[in-house]
Amino acid sequence: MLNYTIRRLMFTVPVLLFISFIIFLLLDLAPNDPTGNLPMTIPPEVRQQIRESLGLDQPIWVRYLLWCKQFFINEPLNIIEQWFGIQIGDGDRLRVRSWATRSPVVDLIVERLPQTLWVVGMSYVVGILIAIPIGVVSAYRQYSWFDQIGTFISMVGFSVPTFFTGVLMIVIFSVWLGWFPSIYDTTLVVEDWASFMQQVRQMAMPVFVLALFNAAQISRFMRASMLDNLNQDYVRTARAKGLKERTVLLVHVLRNSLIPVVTVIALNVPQVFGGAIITEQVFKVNGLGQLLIIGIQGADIPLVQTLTFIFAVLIVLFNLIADILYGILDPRIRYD
Amino acid sequence: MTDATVQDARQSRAGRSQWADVWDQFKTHRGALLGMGFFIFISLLVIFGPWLWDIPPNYIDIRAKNQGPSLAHPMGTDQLGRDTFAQVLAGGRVSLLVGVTAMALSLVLGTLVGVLAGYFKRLDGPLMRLTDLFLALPLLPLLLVIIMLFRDTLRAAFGPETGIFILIVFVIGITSWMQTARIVRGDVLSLKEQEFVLAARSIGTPSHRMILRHILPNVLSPIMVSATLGIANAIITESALSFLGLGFPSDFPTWGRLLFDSTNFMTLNPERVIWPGLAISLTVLSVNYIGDGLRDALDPRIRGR
Amino acid sequence: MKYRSILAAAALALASAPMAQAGRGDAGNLNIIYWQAASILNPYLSGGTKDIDASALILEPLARYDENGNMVPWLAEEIPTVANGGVSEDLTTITWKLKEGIKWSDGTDLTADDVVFTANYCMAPDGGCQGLAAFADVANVEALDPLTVKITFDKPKPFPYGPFVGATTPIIQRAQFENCVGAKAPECTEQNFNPVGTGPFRVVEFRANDVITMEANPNYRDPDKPHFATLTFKGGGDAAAAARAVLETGEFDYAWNLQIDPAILSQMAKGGKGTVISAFGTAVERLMVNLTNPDPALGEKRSTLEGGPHPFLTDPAVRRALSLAIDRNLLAEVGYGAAGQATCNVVPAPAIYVSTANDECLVQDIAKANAILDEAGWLPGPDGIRQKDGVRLSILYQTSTNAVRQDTQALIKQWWSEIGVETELKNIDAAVFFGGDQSSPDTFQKFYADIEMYTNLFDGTDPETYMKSWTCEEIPSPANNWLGSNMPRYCNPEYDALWAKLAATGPLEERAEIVKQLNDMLVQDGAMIPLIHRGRVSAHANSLTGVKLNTWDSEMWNVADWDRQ
Amino acid sequence: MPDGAAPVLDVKGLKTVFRTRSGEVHAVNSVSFDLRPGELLGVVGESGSGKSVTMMSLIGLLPSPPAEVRRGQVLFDGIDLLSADDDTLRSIRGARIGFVFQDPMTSLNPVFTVGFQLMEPLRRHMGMSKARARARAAELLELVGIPDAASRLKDYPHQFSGGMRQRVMIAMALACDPEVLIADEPTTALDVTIQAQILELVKELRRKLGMAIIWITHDLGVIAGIADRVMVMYGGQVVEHAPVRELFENPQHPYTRALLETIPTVRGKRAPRLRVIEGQPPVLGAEPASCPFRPRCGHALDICARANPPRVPVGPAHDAACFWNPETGGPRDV
Repeated sequence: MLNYTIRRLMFTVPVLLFISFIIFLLLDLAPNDPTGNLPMTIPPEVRQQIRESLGLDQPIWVRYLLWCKQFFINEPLNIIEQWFGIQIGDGDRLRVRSWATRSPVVDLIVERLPQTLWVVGMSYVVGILIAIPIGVVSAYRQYSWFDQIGTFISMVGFSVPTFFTGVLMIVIFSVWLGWFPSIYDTTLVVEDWASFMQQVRQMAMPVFVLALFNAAQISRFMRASMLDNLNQDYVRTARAKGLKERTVLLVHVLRNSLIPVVTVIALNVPQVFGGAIITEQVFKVNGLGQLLIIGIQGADIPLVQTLTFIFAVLIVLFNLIADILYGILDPRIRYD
Repeated sequence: MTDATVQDARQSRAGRSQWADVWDQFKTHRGALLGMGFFIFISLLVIFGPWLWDIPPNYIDIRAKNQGPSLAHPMGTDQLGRDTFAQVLAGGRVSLLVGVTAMALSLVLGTLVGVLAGYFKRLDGPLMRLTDLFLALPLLPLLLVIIMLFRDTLRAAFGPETGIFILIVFVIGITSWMQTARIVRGDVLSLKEQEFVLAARSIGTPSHRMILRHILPNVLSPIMVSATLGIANAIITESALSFLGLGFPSDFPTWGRLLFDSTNFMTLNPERVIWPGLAISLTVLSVNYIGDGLRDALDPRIRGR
Repeated sequence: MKYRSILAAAALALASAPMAQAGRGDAGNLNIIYWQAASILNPYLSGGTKDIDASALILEPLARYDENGNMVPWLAEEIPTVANGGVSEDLTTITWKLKEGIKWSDGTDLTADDVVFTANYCMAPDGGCQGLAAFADVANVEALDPLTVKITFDKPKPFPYGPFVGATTPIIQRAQFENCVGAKAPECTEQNFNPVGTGPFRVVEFRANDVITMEANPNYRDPDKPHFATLTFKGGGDAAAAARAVLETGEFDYAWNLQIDPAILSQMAKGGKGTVISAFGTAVERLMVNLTNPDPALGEKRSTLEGGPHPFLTDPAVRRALSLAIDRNLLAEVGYGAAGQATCNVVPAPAIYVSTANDECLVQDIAKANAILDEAGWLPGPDGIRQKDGVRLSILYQTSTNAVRQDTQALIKQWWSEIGVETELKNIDAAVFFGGDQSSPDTFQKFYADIEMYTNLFDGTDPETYMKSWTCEEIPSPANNWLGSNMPRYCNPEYDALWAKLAATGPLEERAEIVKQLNDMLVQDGAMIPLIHRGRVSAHANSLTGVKLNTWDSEMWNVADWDRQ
Repeated sequence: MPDGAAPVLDVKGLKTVFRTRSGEVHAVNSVSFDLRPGELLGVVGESGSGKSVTMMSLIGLLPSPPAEVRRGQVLFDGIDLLSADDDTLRSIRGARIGFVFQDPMTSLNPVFTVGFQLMEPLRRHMGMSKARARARAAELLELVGIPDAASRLKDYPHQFSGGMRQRVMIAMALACDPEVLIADEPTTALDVTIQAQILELVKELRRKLGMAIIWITHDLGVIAGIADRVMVMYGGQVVEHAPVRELFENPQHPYTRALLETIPTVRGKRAPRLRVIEGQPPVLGAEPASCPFRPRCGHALDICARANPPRVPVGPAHDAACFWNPETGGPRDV
C-alpha cells in the first residue's frame, strides 16, 4: 500500500503539470475577455491597452511559464516566508495576481476559504449524516412507505435545482416569515452566543438547500449498495450466528455497502472546496464558487487558472485517497 | 443425443425465457410499472401534445401576460403572454430528448471507461488520470471553447436546431461521465477478486465475454443510479447552458429554462413555477422507478422471488 | 464643575441629535448592496461601474455632474470657463483652482501636486489605465501653485472637461501611490484596496469581490457629514435578490441597477419597505444594422466593407419597415417599466441635443411597414417570407444574454413575422459578446449576424467622442484587429465632415445643432434602429433620505448628504 | 447409537410456503422427524427437494417475505421454535444450534477478519471478553485443523482456500458448543479430496464434542459412512426414513432406489451451484394431492395419481411414503 501510494504520488506530478497546461490552454482559447464587462464608454483603443498591460499580447507559452514560475516557485517561497518569518532572497517576487482585483490570488483564496468550508463543508457533512441512515432504512425496508417517501423526497431534492429551492427558501423564510437573513454576512465574527446564533441563522438556508441536494444523491447510492449486499450469503451466515438484526445490518451489511459510497463521498470532497456556485450566488455567501464564477465571467485568467489548478490538485489527491480508502475498506483489493 | 445438442437446446430456451423472466419480474414491480407508464405518457404527451394543443409556444399575446390558469391557458401565461402549457409541451420534447440522450452518452462513456480501467490493469492508470483531467477542467471555459469551435460548423451541417442539439448533448455527455466511471471502476475492481470471476477466467473465458456476461450485470445497480441522477442532471445542465447563453436559442423553451425564467415570478405567478418543476421531478422520479424495477428484474437473486 | 457641564452639554447634544441638525455619524450604519461585487477601489484600474461607484465613496474628482447633468465644482472652487478665464481663448488650456483646506483622510493636505500626479499615473505607459479616454489630447498637466492646476491640450478642445470631471477620474493621493506608477500599478494591492481619499468615507476592511466595510472619514471637510458612521458595501447575487433585500426584507438600504422585470419590481415595491427610483441618462438600447454582408461563405471578408454590401439591409425600405414594425412603447413597458422610454434617437439626452425629426417610429404601424415593403418589390413567397430576386428576408438577430433582451428579441421576432420577415434569434454570453476576443466569432465587433442589439451611451453630457463612433475610420475590420465602434459599418463622407466640424465648434447651441444633424443622419440612413431610452433603476429604503439618483455621474455622488429619517 | 433418549429436536408437520409473484410455492409439506442427542441424521435429496428450506425453516433463517412457515411445531429443549419470539430464536441460533452453509466462498463476510467473525458468536452468546474470545477462536481454528491458527485469525476470508473456509465455517458453527449442528451440503462446493477431509473432520468433531448433527446432501455416498439415520426427501416431503444400514440394504421407495443406483456416477460429476426452488423436482403450486414422484417413477400405480401416499412403517425404525411394494411388485397394504 505504501509503495503504491508513493508510486501514485510520483506519477501525480507530471499529470498535474499536464493538467495545468491543458487548463491554461483552455482558458486562453476561451472567447471571453477581461474587458468584456467594462462599460461601453471605454473606447476600443483603451481596451486594447488594458489587454496589453495584462500581458495578453505575449505568446501563450511565455504566459504559461510565467504562471508556472509564479505559482510553483514564488508562491511557495512566499508562504514559507510568512510562516517562518524569514526572508529568502530579496523578497520582491512576482506573485500570481488576479486581473480584476490586482491582488495576489492566493490571498483572495485564503480570504474566501472559511465561509466556503463552513457553508459548503457543513452542508456536505449534514447531507452525509442524513443520507446514510435514509439509504440504510430505505434498503432494509425496501418499498415500504418510508422508502417510497424517501425516494420521492430525494428525487425531488435532486431534480429541482438549487437556483429554485434557494429562492423559494428566501421567499418563505426571509420575506414571509422573516426568520433568516437572505444575505450572508461574511464579516460576522463569532465571539459570543448572540453572534453564534446569528451565524447559525445565516447558515441555515444555504446549508439546508445544499444538504438536500447532496443527501439526495448519496442516499440513492447508499440504498442501491445496501440492496446489493442484503441478499449476500454472508448476511444469512451472520443471522445464523444469532446476531442481533441491528448488528447484522449495521456491522455486516453496512460495512460492505459503505465501500462504494465512501469512494463517492471522498471523490466529491474537492467539490466542497470548489464551492457551490449557484447556492453561493443565491445566498450571497461569496465563497470560492462565487470567486471562480466572477473570475470566469471576467476572463480573469490568473485567478481561474490558479483556482482550477488547486481544484485539480485536490481532485487528484482525493482520487488517491479514495483508492487507498478502497484498499483499506475492502481487504480483497490490494494495490501492489 | 449428444451433449452439445442438449446444451444448445437448454441455452436457447434459457435465452428466450431470460428476457421473458425479466419482463415478468419487471411487471410485478408496481413502482416500475407506474414509472414506465408515466414516462410513456409524458413522452406521448410532448410528442403529440403540440398537435392537440395548437397555441404556438412562442405566440405572444401581450394583453394576456402573467395570467393565472384559465380555460384558455390551463397553466397560465408568462410575462409576454405566452401560453405556459404550450411551452411546457414544447419544452418537454427538448428536455426529454436532451436528458435521455445525454444521459445515455455519459452512461456509455462512464461505463466503458470504468470497466476498462477496472478490468485491465494496464489501462487503469491512464484512464483514471484522464478522468482526473476531466474532473479538474473548469466547465464553463470548456463549454465556451467547445461552443466557439463547433457551433458554426454544426449549425451549417445540421441546421440551427439539430446542430445545437448535437452540441448540447455532446457537451453534457462528455462533462458528466466521470463519476459513473469512478464508481464502476471501483465495483469492477472488487468484482474481479470474486470467485466466480476467477473461476470464469480460469476456464479461459475471453475478456469481452467476461465483461459482458460476468462483470456488467453485476455493476448494474450503480449504473442504474447514475442513469437516474444523470437524466435529472442533463435536464438541469441544459437550463444552466441556456442561462449562460450557450444553449438553445432563447425562443426555444425547455423545462429547465422555463423553471429558471419563472423563479423570479414565484410570488407574482406561482402557477408558472410549479409546472416545469413538477414535470422535471416527476420525469426523474419515473426514471428512477424504472431503474429500480430493471435492477430488480435483472438481479437473478431477486428474480423469481 | 466645568467638566461636568461639558458632559451635560454633550449628553444633551446626543439626546437632541436626531431632532437638531444632524451631525457626523449619528445615523448609524448604511447598508448598500451592489449585485456585482466591487473588486478594487482604484477606478483607474477598473472601469467597471461597481468599482467606480465604490471608490466614489472615498475618492473625489475636481468637478462632477449633478442629477440634472449640470457640472458642479467639487474639489475645485469653480468650473473654469472662457468667461471666467479658466479656459484659454484658444481653447488649449484649462486651469483649475482647488478649494482651500481640503484634507486627505490621513490628515494631510490635498495639493495641486496630487492632481498632477493623478494625471501622470493614468497616462503612464504600461499602466493599463482604464480612464485614459478622459485624458485624450492632454499634452501636459502642471501645478502652478499648491492650489492651482493647469492642463494643456495638443489642440483646441471646445469641451475641455475630460480629466478630473466625474467619477471615472478622481484625484488619488500622490504620497500613497508614488511607487505604483506604470507597470507597478497592479502590484500595489494595499493601495488599490485602501486608497486614501478626500471623500466622506474611508475603508476599514476590503474583501475583494465580496464586501467593503467603511467608516466616516474623520477629516472630511464638512464636520456634520457624512451622517452615517459606518457603511457596508456588499456585493454578490443578482438584481432580483438585491431588490428583495431592500424592498421586501428590508435588510439593506440601497440597491443598485435593478434591471428586472418591471412587474416583479412593482410587486416587490408593494412590500412598503422601500422605494424604486429611476432616472434617465444617455443610454439607448438600439438595433445595429449590418450594412455589410455577414455570409459565412465569404470567409475572411465576412462582415467587412470588402465583403460587399448586405443583400437586403442596404435597402432603405427594408430598414424603415423593420423600424416601423416595432412597438417601442410596448417594449419599454414590458422590459423596462419606469426605466424605459421609446426613442427614435441615438442621442436621447441632454435635452438640447435631442432631435425630433425621427419621431415617426414612436408609433408602431405594421400596415405601413407592409406597404413599404410591397412598394419596394419585396413580396411574400410561398412560405410567407418576403423575397425579391431570390433574396429572402431572413435575419439572424444576436444580442447578449439577459432576460430583458431575450424578451425584446421574442417580441420583435413576432412583429417582424407579421411583416413577412423571418428571424433567427441568438444570444451570447456578455463576456464573450462584448469581450472583443480576436479568436471568437461571437463578438459584437465582428458582427457575424444581420442585426445585433445592445446599449450604448456616453459619459458626462458631451457627445462629441460618442458621435465619432460612426465615422468611417471607426469601422472594425481585420486590418485594425476589429477595434472600432462603428458596428453598422456605416461610412458616409458627409457624416465624417460634419463630425470634424463639431470637433472644431465651441458655442453650445451650434454644437447642439450639429449633433442633431449627425443623429438624424444615422437614424434616417438606417445604420441604427434606436429602441429604448434606458434609465437607471435603483431602490432605497423608505427611511433613507437625501438620495438623488444621478445618471451623469456615480450614483454615490452625494452619499455625504444621505441620512436616516 | 444412543437410542431411546429424548429427542433434542422434534419436528412435527412442518409446512413452508413461498409467496412469489407467480403464486405460491409449497416448498415443504408436512415434514416430521426427530433428532436424538449425539446422533447424525442424514438428509438426502436432489436440489430443490426442500432439504435446505426445511432446515432453515426450523430456526427462522428464511427471508420473510417471501417465505412463510405455515404449520407445524419444532420442539427444541421444550421450546417451540416456530412460535418463539425473535429474541429467543436469536439466543438459540449460533449458540445451541449451529449452521454450516454450502457455499464457503460467499458465506463469509469478505471485509472482516476470520477472527472477528469467529469471535462474534462467542461474544454475543457467551459474553466473553475480547481476549478470551480471541483465545477461544484460536482454539476453534485449531480444532478444525487449521495450522498456525492464532496468526491466521488476522487474515481475511479471501486469504483462505475453499476447504479452509469451510473449516472456518464449521468452527464458527461450533463456537458455542451447540447441541445441534445443521450442515447444509457443506461439501458440495468443494472438490473430492477436500470433501473427504471435511467428512473426516466432522466425524472426529462429533466424537470429540458429541453434538447431534443434521447433514444435508444430495449424495447418498457421502453419508453412507457417517450417518446414523437417513431421511430421503422429495418434493418437499419425507419419502423414506431409516437407519443408514437398513436404508442401503433395503430401500423401499423407488426414488431412494434410484438415488442408490446413481451413486457411482453422481460422485464424479461436478455439482452445479444449486438454488432452492429451481431444479428437477416439481415446483408445487399447491399441496400435493398425488404422489409428487409419480411422473418420474417407473413403478407408478393408478392410486399414485389419486392420493399422496402417507409415511407408513415398513420395517424396524423404517418408514416410507409409497404405495408400491418392492417385494411384491404390487400395491402395498396401507
